[in-house]
Amino acid sequence: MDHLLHSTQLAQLAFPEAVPAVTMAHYLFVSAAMFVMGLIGFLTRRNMIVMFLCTELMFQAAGLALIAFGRHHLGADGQTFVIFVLCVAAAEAAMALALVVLLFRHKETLSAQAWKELNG
Amino acid sequence: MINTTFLTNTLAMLQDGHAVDTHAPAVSHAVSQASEVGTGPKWILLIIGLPMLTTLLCGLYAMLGNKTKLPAWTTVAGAGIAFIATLVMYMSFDGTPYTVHAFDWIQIHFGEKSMVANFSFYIDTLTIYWMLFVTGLATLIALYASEYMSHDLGTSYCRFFGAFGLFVFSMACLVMGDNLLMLYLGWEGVGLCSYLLIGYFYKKPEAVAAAKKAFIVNRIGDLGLALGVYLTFVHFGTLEYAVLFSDPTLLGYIESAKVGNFEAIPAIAQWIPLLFMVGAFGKSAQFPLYVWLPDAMEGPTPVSALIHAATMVTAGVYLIARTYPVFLTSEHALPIVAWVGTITALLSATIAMAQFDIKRIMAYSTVSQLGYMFAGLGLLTTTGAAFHVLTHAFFKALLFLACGAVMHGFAGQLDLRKLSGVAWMKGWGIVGVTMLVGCMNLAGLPYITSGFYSKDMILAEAFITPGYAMIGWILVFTAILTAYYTFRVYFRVFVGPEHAEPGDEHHDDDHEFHPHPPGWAINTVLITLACASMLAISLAYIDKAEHHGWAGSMISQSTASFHSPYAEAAHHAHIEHTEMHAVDGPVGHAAPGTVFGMDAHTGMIIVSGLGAIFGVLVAAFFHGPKGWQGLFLGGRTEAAKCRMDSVAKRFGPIPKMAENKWYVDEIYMAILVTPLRIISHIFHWIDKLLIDGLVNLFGFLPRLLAWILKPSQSGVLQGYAVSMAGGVTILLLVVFVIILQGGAA
Amino acid sequence: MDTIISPIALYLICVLGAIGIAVALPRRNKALEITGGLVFAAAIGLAVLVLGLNATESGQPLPNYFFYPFAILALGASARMITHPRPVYSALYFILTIIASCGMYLLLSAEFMAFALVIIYAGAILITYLFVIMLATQAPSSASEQFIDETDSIAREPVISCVIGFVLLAILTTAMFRGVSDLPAASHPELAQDSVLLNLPAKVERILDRAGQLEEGERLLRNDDGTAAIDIVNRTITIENSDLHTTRTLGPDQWPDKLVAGNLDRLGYNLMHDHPMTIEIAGIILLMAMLGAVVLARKHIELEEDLKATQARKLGESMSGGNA
Amino acid sequence: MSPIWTLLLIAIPLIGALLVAFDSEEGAYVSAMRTMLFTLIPGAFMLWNFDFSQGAVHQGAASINWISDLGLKLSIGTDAISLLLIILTVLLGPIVIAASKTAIKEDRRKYYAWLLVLQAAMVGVFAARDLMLFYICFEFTLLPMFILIRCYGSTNRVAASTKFFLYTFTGSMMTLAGLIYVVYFVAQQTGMWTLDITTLTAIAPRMPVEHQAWVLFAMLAGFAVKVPLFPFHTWLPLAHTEAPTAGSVILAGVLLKLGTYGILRFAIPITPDAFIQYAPFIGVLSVIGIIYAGLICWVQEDIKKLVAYSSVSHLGFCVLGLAALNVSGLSGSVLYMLSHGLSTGGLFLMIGFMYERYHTRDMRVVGGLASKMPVWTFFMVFFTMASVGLPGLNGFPSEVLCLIAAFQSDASWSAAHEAGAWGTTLGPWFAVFAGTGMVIAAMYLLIMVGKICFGPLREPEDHHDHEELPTDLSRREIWTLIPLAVACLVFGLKPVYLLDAISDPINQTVAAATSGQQLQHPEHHQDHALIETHSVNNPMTEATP
Repeated sequence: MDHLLHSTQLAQLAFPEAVPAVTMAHYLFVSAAMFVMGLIGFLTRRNMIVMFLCTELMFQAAGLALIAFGRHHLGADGQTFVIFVLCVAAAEAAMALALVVLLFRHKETLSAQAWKELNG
Repeated sequence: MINTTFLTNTLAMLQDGHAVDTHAPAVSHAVSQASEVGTGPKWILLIIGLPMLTTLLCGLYAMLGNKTKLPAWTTVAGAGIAFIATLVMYMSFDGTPYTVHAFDWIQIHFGEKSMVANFSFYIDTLTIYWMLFVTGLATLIALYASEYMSHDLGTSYCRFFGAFGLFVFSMACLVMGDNLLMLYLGWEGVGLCSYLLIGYFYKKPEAVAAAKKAFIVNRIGDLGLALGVYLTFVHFGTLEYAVLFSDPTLLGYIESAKVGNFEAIPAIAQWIPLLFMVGAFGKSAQFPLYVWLPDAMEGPTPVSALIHAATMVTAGVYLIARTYPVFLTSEHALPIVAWVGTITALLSATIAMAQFDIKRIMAYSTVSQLGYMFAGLGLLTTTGAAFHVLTHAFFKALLFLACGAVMHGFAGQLDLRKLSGVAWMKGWGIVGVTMLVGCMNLAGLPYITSGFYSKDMILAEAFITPGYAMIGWILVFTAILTAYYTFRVYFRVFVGPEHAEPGDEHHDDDHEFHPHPPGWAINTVLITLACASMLAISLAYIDKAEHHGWAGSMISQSTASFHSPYAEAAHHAHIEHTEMHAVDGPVGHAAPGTVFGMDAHTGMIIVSGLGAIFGVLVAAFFHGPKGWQGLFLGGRTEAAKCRMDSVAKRFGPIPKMAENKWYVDEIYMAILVTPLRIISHIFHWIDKLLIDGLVNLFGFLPRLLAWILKPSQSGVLQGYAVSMAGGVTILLLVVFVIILQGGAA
Repeated sequence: MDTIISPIALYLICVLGAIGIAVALPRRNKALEITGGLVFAAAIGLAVLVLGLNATESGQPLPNYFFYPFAILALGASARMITHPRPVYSALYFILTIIASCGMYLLLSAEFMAFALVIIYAGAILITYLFVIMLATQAPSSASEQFIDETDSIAREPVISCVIGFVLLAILTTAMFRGVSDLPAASHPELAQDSVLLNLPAKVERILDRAGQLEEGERLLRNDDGTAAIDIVNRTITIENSDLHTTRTLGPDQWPDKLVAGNLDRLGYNLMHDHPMTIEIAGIILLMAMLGAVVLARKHIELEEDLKATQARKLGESMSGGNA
Repeated sequence: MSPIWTLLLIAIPLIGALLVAFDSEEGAYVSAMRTMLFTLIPGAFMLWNFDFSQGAVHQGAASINWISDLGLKLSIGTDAISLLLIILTVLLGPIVIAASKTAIKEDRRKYYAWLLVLQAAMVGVFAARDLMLFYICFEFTLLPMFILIRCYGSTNRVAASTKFFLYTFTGSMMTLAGLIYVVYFVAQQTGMWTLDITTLTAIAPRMPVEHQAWVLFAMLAGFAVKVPLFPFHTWLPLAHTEAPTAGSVILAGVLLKLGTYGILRFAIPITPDAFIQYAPFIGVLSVIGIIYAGLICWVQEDIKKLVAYSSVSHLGFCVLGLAALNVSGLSGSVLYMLSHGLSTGGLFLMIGFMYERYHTRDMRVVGGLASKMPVWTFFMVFFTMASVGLPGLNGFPSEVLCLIAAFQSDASWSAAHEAGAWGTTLGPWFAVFAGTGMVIAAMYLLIMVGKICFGPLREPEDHHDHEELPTDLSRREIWTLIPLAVACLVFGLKPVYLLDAISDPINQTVAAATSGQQLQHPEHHQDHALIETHSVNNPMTEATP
């Protein structure tokens, strides 16, 4: 319990010391796993909305890695970049969902399979 | 010059153990003439130009839609003037040949050498000799045709006479050209005209087929001639007679040929005459290539008379006579010529015996007589051959034209079983008489016919020249057959009970058929020719002592002149020639040249004369009508039946086979044409499937590759995503492995 | 890397995870999904276990214990998100993932980002997603309650994708764990933490004021370049009296406790001072995205000619009215 | 001779093409015809101003620098051979236009425009003195022809045009590779990049023989396909059969000659030693082609295909003459290039006129036209005879020369044993076997005439006389044919004009090609090549204004 407090204090108060690289590696492992998860989802799911969700998941993974690195270097750049990632994610979500709506109007289905005009 | 060659020849003769003759031998002739070839007057070109002019005029008439006989008269006039010009040329000829240059044709120069073939003409006695009867007969036959062809005036009429004039032009080029390419030009030209004229009735499929056959078979021969010409140029470096016959190389060859030393002559030079020979066989319808001539009878009769009896078919004889020096250089050429001629004569005579179409009979007799001429050439007597060409030209033209008159009068009827006693019908007397004259000449009745003399020369030569007696006997036998089938025609068609069935050209069936007898033009021509073939006898007696007659005297002044040593020997043995005997010596030419112990000529006169009479009598017995018309032997009372029918049965299938020409056409079809056609089909399929298939295969490979790779472009977003992710993964894997290696190292 | 995780374990984890996900992805017979889930859970468990054990016995400083539940939650939720056949549930599981990662942000003392994430993602974006999902999927009628159309119910090429994915994971993690140990540590952390104060003189002055360190007419001395005249290392602050033109220096003992550069200060300063242009670009991107979304998603309504004409006239009148 | 005429010959058709393209659909024919007739004027001037006494000199030479660093120039100039070929092209121009007046009914503008462009390209090929220009024009002849076949051909035109384009294009790609290697080699030798053909042909023979062999094969890959030589001929019957009449005429008349022209201009001078080494091989191919294609003609039922195969067979003679590599052979070959276009072009015109009336080319369906179309039959027989090689017509002299060349080419057959000037590449057997081609040609062509012209009249059942065409040839069609017929006669009766005209360049080519044989040492060879360069260059510089 005190660990939690300690950590919150860490968050609030000045930084006692940099998080060692090995510790950060744990976070990186998680972010890599999340990223791969998103990738697999993107590759396997047919529903366009889910595919976009998966891209968001990959954004998240990237964000986590950024934060972790920033924490390691005691810089704020990591978080700054997460902000931009958020912007891009938001923009992408807006466009993507608009597209989904458009496409759905055309084919009455969300399956990405339905769009294969490039079929050779 | 003359002396040196004379000496060399004397030596050659002595070595060979032959008599040296007083007048210079052939070679020296060649030399002397070639060395001093002058240029002649330009008006000679009239002989060439006029026929061409008539052709152009006929074309003009055709364009103007002329419907009169104008083309005929134009052609007659053109040929006639050409004939007169030829006569003038003959009169004004002073023994030394000359050339007349029209214009340059083909000339190319490589280095210091050059190949020259000009449009120019070489005039010597041989040329004049040939041109005389070519132009003369052309005139007469044009006159004849003016009436004969009158049933289709208009475009076709113009077409006929246009081709006619073109033929005379080409024949003149053939005979008068001063180089081998000009000869080839004429050679092909007459081939073309024969093609056009045989196919004159182009609506008849058989006429078209015959024309095609004639041209193609001739082309086979022409290939031989062409190769011979090229080879001549390649070997001797010239195409012009004047240069060729005075070419030292050629003279050297002839020298060594005289002494029988053929090893000294390169094989290539010996090939040339063999190739020429093939050409001659094609054009003159000799054995392997004779098949086109009988079919050529599909053409109008004047054409058959002029082209396929009198003039064009003798082109082969002319070729060999013209290039006789070249022929002398070959060991085998002349013997082959002799034997081929003999075989042809016999073969076609047997076929002629069994035919019923009188024009075809005449055609085969033409082939047979040409065989005689070739045998004569092969037997080293150009004189005999040339003389036979002349006489044959007259009487065979006569025979054809008479047959043509019958055909014309009886609506194309030619079957001797359906005609009888034509000579006794009203208005047909002249035809009957002239036909009789022609038949006698062809049969060679002794002393009263020119055909007899010319044939006799050749026959005698066969016995004079050692080793050729066999040929002699075959030819004698053939002469008997000739007499038989000739008079078979006469006895069947022209005498006996009057009977006539119209031919297939008779269409109006409403009223019964009236034969219309020939008009003045045809009769005039027939009479003229009959007289000519009779008068030709006298030619045999003009300076007989020196050269066996006028023909001989003409030939002897030309390059064709070759006095076979045997002939000389026999000749001088015959007329007692004292200073000859001095040189003559014991070395015998008494051994050759005797028939039943008599001198060859006398023997032949007797033998062939008797043979001819015997043949006539046989014909009379089997085909002649009762009474004196059948010489009191024949018993034929109606047109279709005769004694021969029963006799023929005895022979089993042989008459049938002979009637079917011994199936030669069928054999050719089976062993040549059909396989070739099959090969062509095979090639066609190879081309379609194999070669084009390979090409298409190469074209198909990329398509195949694309087809294999196509599914990868599924068009599904995730498909591309998968490949992209996989690519990235593999890339990372590779990079990572490389890093690992680097770390290890 | 062995200090972090043993390669064998790592690759075992990857294989297990691959199998698990591949099996658990939506397919015809639902029975397998459970097993797949179990296998994947085993993979996560193994991963956490190995990571933790390795860390403890190698005496390395552990991350906060709370890291592990958050990690498990995040991974599990994301796995469920990609394996759940119904999009709505996927979206919800994604929210769960986000919240879990927010926890990790907190542990990484990025509290602002953590809450921003919750607000923007879970609040805004995911709600949009849910809207679109409801908009785009036909409402399931009572008859086909359990019906899921095969677009969602069957994954495409699960095996190859999982292989690719986890091979990628193996490579990435291996590379990270090899390289991470020799990453440069942050230099002068204490310098880093408060150096931003130099650039925030107003904030320093205010804190001094609140702490009552300033008397009348006194203010924080500024250097020539406008930075606050404070010495981070020796923790001294120079103050000048603007009336008397005298200066005095506060020692470390008088350093106010509140005078620290918080995370938010540093983030804001960094954002505004180091990446102004990027912010502009981000703004433009968002604007464009909005326009694009509007253009793409609007329905085309066919108007008759006269209707168009009336529309145009109205528009013109209104504009002229506006001008007048 | 000033280069302006040549430039005009290239420019006028191009301008005309623009005018036609923007002309009205009806006026297209007239303006195209007008343009072609205009081109006759500079053509006549070229012929008039050409100094035949030095026919080997490239007269009217001019060149524009393009990329001087790479030695890229656009330079033109004509010697006797190219002049004659240009004249042939210019002569055929109006004829093909006139031939397609009634044949082409829709989309006339495109048709005539491309025809004019093709004309310009062909003149450009013959006039080019620079590799770049030559190759550009050489390739550019493909496109218009492709479009003519593709858009105006008969039923199977798509396949035909595709095959034509791809086949010839693939070949000429290899040619390009070979030529580029030559340029590279020359650049290595001289240290400067040049594409001037004269220089290239002067320096390139220094290549070692095995390199020459590769270059030769590369060049043959393009040229032999164009000719076409035996195994590479399958595109030709298809293209000929499907092409419109004008296309066939141009194809037979000029485009096929690009191949032989290329061999004469590039293969022989650039790689003489290899050519001499492989000439027997080429000769064998051509002889096979002569006989093989001839026999195939025999069994064709499609008359146009028959004539197409016959031109494969005929071009065999042309290549045989080249392979003989002696004066008579090359002369005969050049003569063949000129004459084959006339006779075969004439035949294609005849077939086209018949096709316009009967809409079939199957000799089983239509035949015996002599009774219905006498004038047509006359010309048909005339051109057939010209194609058979009847003496007095154009086919004969060239055929004779090619065969004599094949004979000569084995010097041991002459009594006087001439030196290698007669060439030693072929032998009598080539001539003998090629000679059988004469017989076969007579066979199939006469059978063709016999079927199509003579015999009882055969017509398609649904045939009704053409509304805008008379039963027999119309006046326009006759006037289309008369120039060809006259040319056939002139070539047949006075080939000496042509032979004299081309004797200089051909003697030089032969001398340059065979010189390598007499000289043993390569360095002598090089010196010799240099001497050749000067001897060729100097008069050219004089001739250049």
